[in-house]
Amino acid sequence: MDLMTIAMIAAFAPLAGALLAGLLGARLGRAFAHTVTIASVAVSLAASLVLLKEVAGGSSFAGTLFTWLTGPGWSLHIGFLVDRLTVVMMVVVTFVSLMVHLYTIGYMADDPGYQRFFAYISLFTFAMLMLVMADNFLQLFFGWEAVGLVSYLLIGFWYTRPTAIYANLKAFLVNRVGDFGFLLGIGFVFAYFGTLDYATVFVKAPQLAYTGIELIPGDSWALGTIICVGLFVGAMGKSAQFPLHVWLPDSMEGPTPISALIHAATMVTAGIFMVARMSPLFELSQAALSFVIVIGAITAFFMALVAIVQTDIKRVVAYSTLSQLGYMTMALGAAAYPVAIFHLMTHAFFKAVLFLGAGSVIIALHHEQDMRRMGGLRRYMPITYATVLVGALANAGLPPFAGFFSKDSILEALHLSHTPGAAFAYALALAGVFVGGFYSFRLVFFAFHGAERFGHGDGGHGEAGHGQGGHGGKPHESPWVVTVPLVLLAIPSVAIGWWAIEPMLYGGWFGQAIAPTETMKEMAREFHGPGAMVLHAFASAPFWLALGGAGLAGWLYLVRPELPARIKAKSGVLATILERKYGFDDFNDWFFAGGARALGGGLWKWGDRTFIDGFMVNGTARLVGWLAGLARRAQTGLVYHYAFAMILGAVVLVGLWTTLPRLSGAIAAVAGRLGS
Amino acid sequence: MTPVLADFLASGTILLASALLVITARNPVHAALWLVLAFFSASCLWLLAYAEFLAVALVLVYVGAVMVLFLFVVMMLDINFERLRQGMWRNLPVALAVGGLMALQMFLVLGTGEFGAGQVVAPPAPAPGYSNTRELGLLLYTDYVYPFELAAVVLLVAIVAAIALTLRPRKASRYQDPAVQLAATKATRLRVLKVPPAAAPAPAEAPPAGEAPR
Amino acid sequence: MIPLSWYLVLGALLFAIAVTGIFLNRKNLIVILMAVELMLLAVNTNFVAFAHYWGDPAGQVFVFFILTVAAAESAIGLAILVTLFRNLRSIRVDDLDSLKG
Amino acid sequence: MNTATFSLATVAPAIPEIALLACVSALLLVDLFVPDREKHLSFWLAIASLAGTAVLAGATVGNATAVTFHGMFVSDPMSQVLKVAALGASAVTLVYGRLYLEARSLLRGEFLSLALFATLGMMVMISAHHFLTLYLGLELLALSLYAMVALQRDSARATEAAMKYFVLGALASGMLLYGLSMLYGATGSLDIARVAASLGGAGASQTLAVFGVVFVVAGIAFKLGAVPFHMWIPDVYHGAATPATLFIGAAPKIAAFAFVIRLLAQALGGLDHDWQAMLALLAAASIGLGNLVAIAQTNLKRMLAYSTISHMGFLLMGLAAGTTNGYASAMFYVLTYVLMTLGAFGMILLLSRAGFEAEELEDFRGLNRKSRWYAFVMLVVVFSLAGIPPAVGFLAKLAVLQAAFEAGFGWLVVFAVLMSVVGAFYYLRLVKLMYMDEPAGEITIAPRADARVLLSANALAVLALGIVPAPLMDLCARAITASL
Amino acid sequence: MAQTGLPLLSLVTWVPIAFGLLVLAVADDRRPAAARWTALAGAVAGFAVGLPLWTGFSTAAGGQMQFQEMAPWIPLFNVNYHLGVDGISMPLILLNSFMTVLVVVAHWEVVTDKVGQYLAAFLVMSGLINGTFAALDAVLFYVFFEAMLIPMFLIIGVWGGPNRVYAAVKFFLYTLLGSLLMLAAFIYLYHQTNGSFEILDFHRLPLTATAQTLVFLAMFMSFAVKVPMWPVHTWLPDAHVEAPTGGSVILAAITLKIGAYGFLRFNLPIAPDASHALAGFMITLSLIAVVYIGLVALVQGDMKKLIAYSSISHMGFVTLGFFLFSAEGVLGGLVQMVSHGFVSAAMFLCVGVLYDRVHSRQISDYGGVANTMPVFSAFLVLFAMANSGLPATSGFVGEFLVILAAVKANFWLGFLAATTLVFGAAYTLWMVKRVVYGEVANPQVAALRDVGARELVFLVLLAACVLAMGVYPKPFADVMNPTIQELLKHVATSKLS
Repeated sequence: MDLMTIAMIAAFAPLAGALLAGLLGARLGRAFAHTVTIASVAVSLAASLVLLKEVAGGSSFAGTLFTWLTGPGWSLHIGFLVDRLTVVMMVVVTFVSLMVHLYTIGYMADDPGYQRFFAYISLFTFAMLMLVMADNFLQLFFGWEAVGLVSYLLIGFWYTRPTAIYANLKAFLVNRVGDFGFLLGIGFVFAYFGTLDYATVFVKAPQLAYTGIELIPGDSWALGTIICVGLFVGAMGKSAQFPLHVWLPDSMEGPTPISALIHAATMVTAGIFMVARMSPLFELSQAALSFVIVIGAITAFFMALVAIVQTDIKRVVAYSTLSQLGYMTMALGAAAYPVAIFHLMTHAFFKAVLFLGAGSVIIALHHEQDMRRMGGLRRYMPITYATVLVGALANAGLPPFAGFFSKDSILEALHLSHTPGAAFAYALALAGVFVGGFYSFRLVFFAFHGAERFGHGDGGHGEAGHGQGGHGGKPHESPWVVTVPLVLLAIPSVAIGWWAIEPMLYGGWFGQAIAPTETMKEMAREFHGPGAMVLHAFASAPFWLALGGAGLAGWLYLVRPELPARIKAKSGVLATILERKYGFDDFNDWFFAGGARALGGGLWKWGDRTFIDGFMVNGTARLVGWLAGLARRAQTGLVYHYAFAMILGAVVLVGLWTTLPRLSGAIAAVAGRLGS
Repeated sequence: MTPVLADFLASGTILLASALLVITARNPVHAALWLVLAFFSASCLWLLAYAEFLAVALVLVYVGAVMVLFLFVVMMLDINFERLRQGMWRNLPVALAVGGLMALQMFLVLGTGEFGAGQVVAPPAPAPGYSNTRELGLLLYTDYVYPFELAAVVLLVAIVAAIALTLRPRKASRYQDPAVQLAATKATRLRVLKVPPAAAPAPAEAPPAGEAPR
Repeated sequence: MIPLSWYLVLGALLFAIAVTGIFLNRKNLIVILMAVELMLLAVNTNFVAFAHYWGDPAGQVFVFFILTVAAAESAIGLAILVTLFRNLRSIRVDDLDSLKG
Repeated sequence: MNTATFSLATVAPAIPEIALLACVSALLLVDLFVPDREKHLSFWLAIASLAGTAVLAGATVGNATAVTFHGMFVSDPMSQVLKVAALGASAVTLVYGRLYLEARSLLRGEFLSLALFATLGMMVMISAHHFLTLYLGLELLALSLYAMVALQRDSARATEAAMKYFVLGALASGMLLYGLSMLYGATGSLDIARVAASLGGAGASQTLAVFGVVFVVAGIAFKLGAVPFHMWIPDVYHGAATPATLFIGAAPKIAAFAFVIRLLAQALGGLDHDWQAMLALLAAASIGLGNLVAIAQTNLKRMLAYSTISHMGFLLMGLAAGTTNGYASAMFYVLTYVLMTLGAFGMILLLSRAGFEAEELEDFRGLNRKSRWYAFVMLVVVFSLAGIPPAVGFLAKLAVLQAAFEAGFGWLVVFAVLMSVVGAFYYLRLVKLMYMDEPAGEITIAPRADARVLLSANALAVLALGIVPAPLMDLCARAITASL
Repeated sequence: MAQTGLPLLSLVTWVPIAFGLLVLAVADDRRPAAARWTALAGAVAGFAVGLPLWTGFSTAAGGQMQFQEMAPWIPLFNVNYHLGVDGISMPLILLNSFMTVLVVVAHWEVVTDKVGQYLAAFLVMSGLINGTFAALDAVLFYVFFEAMLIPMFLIIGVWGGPNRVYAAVKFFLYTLLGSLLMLAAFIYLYHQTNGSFEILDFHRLPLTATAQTLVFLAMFMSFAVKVPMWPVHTWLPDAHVEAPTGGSVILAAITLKIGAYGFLRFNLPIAPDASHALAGFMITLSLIAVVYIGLVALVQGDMKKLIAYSSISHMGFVTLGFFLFSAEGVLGGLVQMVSHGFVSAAMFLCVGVLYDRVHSRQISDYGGVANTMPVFSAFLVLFAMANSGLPATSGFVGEFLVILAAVKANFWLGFLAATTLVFGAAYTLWMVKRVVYGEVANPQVAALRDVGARELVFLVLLAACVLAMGVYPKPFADVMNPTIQELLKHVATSKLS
């Protein structure tokens, strides 16, 4: 089999699975649905691994599947670009996806929408693969929107819940705002490069990137900057960067497996992947990179802060995801693209672990998500506990877990970067490490340690009421379909960093797939192997900050559990700000949603109905009617009026045709005489 | 001032004055009589233009027939003249304005130089022995025979229309129909009634003979 | 001699008086019919004058036909008037207003 | 001014007229002896007269132009076609109106003979070649029509209408005659050919001629019903018995068209510059006012009357063009307009019955429920009147608009087009009533098969002519070209 | 030039009309089955005779008219029965014939009053629309263009909702006003060409700048109303709300396209300089349609009104694309036309499905439909996504190309155009949210039954079209491209001098 065929198998197997499960699932049953989708994703994983092996051997390739559309001088294709960047993403996506498929069997066991769910996540896998395997912007955008669609469908999976359908609409719309910029960026690419193929664009980019464009007359911008900012706005939407992050926490309304798959491991990282993919372009615009790094920094730190005050276990993880995405973005901004991808990969694993672990807890507690009703679970759910702990350690960036390597590299990159704004980012990133350590362990301690607070609530928030509902009985460890994926994911969460950092970051793994940068070269000079890195970590600030955060969490939630409430009461405004998530949701609801509705309502009422219909259209009709009535009254029925009209008509005609010409002739004659 | 000119001016003045009186007269009978005067003066004017036949015909046809018809109708209709007189002068300003404007415009066209004395040369008086009537007669029955026939049709239409519109059999009035009277037989006139011996109601009267069946 | 324009002006004035009469008079239909006759008289005067000045008897023949038609017209007009009077018991012009708008 | 010679050759072109006159005389006589219950004999005699005359007239179609009766009478291709159309329209009118007339005891010799006289008047007008015959034909037609309206003599409405018609008609014919007298003064002739010839040369009479033209145009405008000489139309249409309305609304338009062609195009062709602009002005006023006031009507006959006014505006547009093309399109317009008018009033007559006049718009409410076919018939006619393709009304409008544009009346074209939108509204209202409302009361379709079949054929003709207009258009174009 | 023995264009025009008349003939309101099956046969036959147009179409012929038919019609005015298609009109003919089939299927158990007349009106209209697209003679075009109003007027007015008469009259008069001005322009052009009504002669006719501007504006009035462009759009929501489902489908899917088609067939080639001069004006109106109407759509409580406004907004994209004068823009506009045909038809049919069951179009009367009608909801979501321009659906292709073209022309044009990504999604999905998702809102929703086989037929067909065109639009573009090339070349050449 040639690479193209394998790539096609990798991409389309999940689609086939999704179609089979979606169209026939209802008839052929649950087992059929999960079997066929899991098989398809497994095939896809296998194919991805084959590709990984091939590509590792040095044979990356790009191939056109079919021509989508042609025009004069241009054509748009659907095709695959499989290089080392792609295969990393493919493997991550298919692997996590497979785990989530397995996990879902347990998690969704009693859900009536079981088959639908499998169809969706397989479809998602397909879309995500199309995204990462794209060799052109068109297909990228297709994948981009398709994952957004599935995300929309999955967030609203429990469509009877008002919060879920609110969240999915919100997610879609916020993403659309991002896509707005993204599409404009693509539009600029097409306008100036005349093609959407990566290869051509990258080749031409150096010549065209500095073309000046006057967006506002008199103010010239470099083409490269415009394109990159546009594309990055798209990434901000998809990867939930400030201020387009608002949808991600709400997306936790979806079932937990998709929180893990889509809203942690894969889809949200599409933006990161995209920027890395576009690194040859971004390299040409310092301004864009500055923008990226600042946005990333803000996201990383401020979203981490919000995670501190969350009590919903999934929301904690969600805000942690936001923060981690901010880290990746910073890495991108620092021109350390491989580092970003590296963190993306490690994060995919450990965040999947955290989510799936949270999910495991949630089902164990019959869909209880509030951490205030948990506690002491480690005794009942040892495997879950262990894996979550691993995830938390990785999340906090403690060595030698995977997260450590990637996060530390990011900090290193920020430190070394020459991108304007890097210093600001570095400061926030360091602060974020502390907060990261804190919230990660707050979760662990809050949920798994301390007093057992479950079992005596009056129903819960979140997913309560779904499934068999009901409380009572001690929680117990989840079935193997849940725990096995946890364990399988925990393994790379522990080890992948150690194993992969050297080849990925410094071994030239990405080759030409990602533009080589100064930052990477400098980092390579500083790097002396993973072991040295771990050793060095103990002497560096981030480690101690993370540890400090974890320690503070332990102190507050294990030693002095009554303190958080008091601190919260004391901190007043600050806590409120954090609990209100800086007021973004309120502002968006009020300004954008409300504003658009008010504006639309106003335009409709005053523009369409009052002005156009009322005044112009019906007004004209009324005017005509009024004139008609008026003219009608002239028909008095009295014969002398009729005669009068006739005579007047005759007089006017006589006047116009005989008197006036004579008069004007006479006047002209008189005037002529006066003139002479 | 030649006699002809004096004649013209006098007749013209009378004509216009009587015309004004026609349209302003309160009593239609007076109006009709003023109209007669107008026709007479017009007839005089026509004579000045050597249109003897027409002048005579105007008097005969109009004064003799049409005006009589008018008067006949005026008299025949039971018109409330009091009501007819009301509110006559309210419209005078508008009427004067439009009528005056019309007259002025016409005057501008007709009264100015183009048709003045110097412009159009009047033909000489016809030779002695010339008969206007004879000339018209010759024309009517040769060149104008088709219009002549048409005029006959027009008059026929007027007859048909006038009869159809105004002739109505009056059920109330009784008149004799000689044809019916002559056709009378015993059967139609005589009916033998068997009078019952008892006191019966008076028998219905026989239909009156001679009454038109219509 | 009498200039042609005098005849024409006379005809014009007569015509103007006649048409004014048609809408000045708002009460009596018969007078309207009379005004029509005056109007035709004006026309006839024109024809006679032109016939005289052009030395062409055709104008006089036309007048002859106008007189004929006018007579027929009067007959029909008066017949209609009589019918109308029978229906309305009035010949006031103002009473003819059931058809309007 | 010579001796009269009456050979058959001189009267041959006028055989249709002579035949019709003979028929109407016969009808007057025969009717005296037909008892009231057998009046359908008179009716069929009248129809036979019209049909027979139409056949005779049809036989002349295609003959070369022949002038006879000392230049009084002309038979040219245009007159041949128009006569057939006028005769046909009169006959169809009588067929449509038969039941209505019967139910109101109007189907008597008087009505029929007046109708035939009126038709004769039309034929005389159509064939006139002299101001005198033109005038006599006009009066023959007009007097017959006054009488026909008044013939429903127990109806106050009808007599009122007749009186108004008469007074205004007399005024208009006075104006016309005044104009003719001026033209006579200007040219010294009453013969159309000689008037045209003498107008060719310029002279002092130019002013007089223009002065005369104004009055002639006023008279013409009255006949056609152009604003501001239109006031009689709504009241007469409304007041007269519907068959009389139809009689006034259909065939005389053909005669009026011929009248305009004879007077303006043939006699006064030299002054076209002046009367073109006058007609354009009248056309604009008619199209504007007719369409506007029609909106405010609730009576169908009145609405159609105002619609007539606007249609006459369109006709005037074609005439105002002053070109062969314009006359041809106006001729096409008038012929198709008569066809549509017959259809529209035919429907009113179809739905009328003893004691019930289906003349209010409301009377058509829900017609589609009662009879899909007759609703469709009316639909076709109404959309044709509104000028919506594929009915013939559109092509007729297109032709006149096109001709008017060619003559430089672009502003008029745009104005006419805009007012057509206003016009469409009231036609739509009728369609709405027929199709979108439920019937309010009983709808009866009483007339006999002849009227029904004829009406259906009428509507189909409206549609068919819209799809295959070429033969009739060519006929008009050839007739006009050959006659001018 | 591709020619087959059969007069295909005449067939696609007259076969549906003939069947329409046949339906009228066999119609019997008490036993509507005959009318229904006849109508279905007619619709299918109409579509079948149209198919050879696609297969026989030659893409190598450039902008040439194909399948031409020519016969004198009114020789006096040199009006010809001249038919022909190019890459612009041919797909629209097929789209129309296809939609007719769907409409006939969709009416089946729904319309019970005057079935024969209803179906006949649709078939006749289908033929007339095909004629409009195929006509190459201006008068012929106008005749088809206007004649179409009659059946549409009746469809809205007779089978519509409570305010149907107002809507029908408004529709009719609005359209008539525009088209009559166009007629005046035709007459002007007829004289300029010295007596030809051939559209292709109009194309070649040199015109002064003023003349071009006037002609452009006259035709603009006609086509802008039809498209409809802001501010002459208000007839559309009214007409849609009141029209029966089939009427809405044809109205949205086809008749709006005639306006846009008119711009391509008339305005651009006849008045290229005026088109360039007025491009700013056109683009402004188009963008107002996109943004303003997008916002207005957001607040609609009536589903059909919402989709109607969405149609206006989408058609704004079409005109925007046309007046950018680039291959991408025009192609995008054309693809958007076809796509919008599918999508809007689908949306209206979906609303129709709901309306047939609940007899309400108010969004507030629904909620949680997904619970009782899962299959239907899946389709609705799919079509909603297509309406929001999601890639892999047909809705994306046109929007994408137009945005590309707009960005190419000017960033801010692209910027405003791209707002549709947000607005389009917002109003469509917000509706979906309120209708499909949530708890079962009321007993009526609880009593809903899912789509039946008949409804599935058209939903599946449309879904297939929407997806096929989204995934592989190249065949459409290949048909259109040569014509667009010719057109742009023509438009780029000034007629002045």
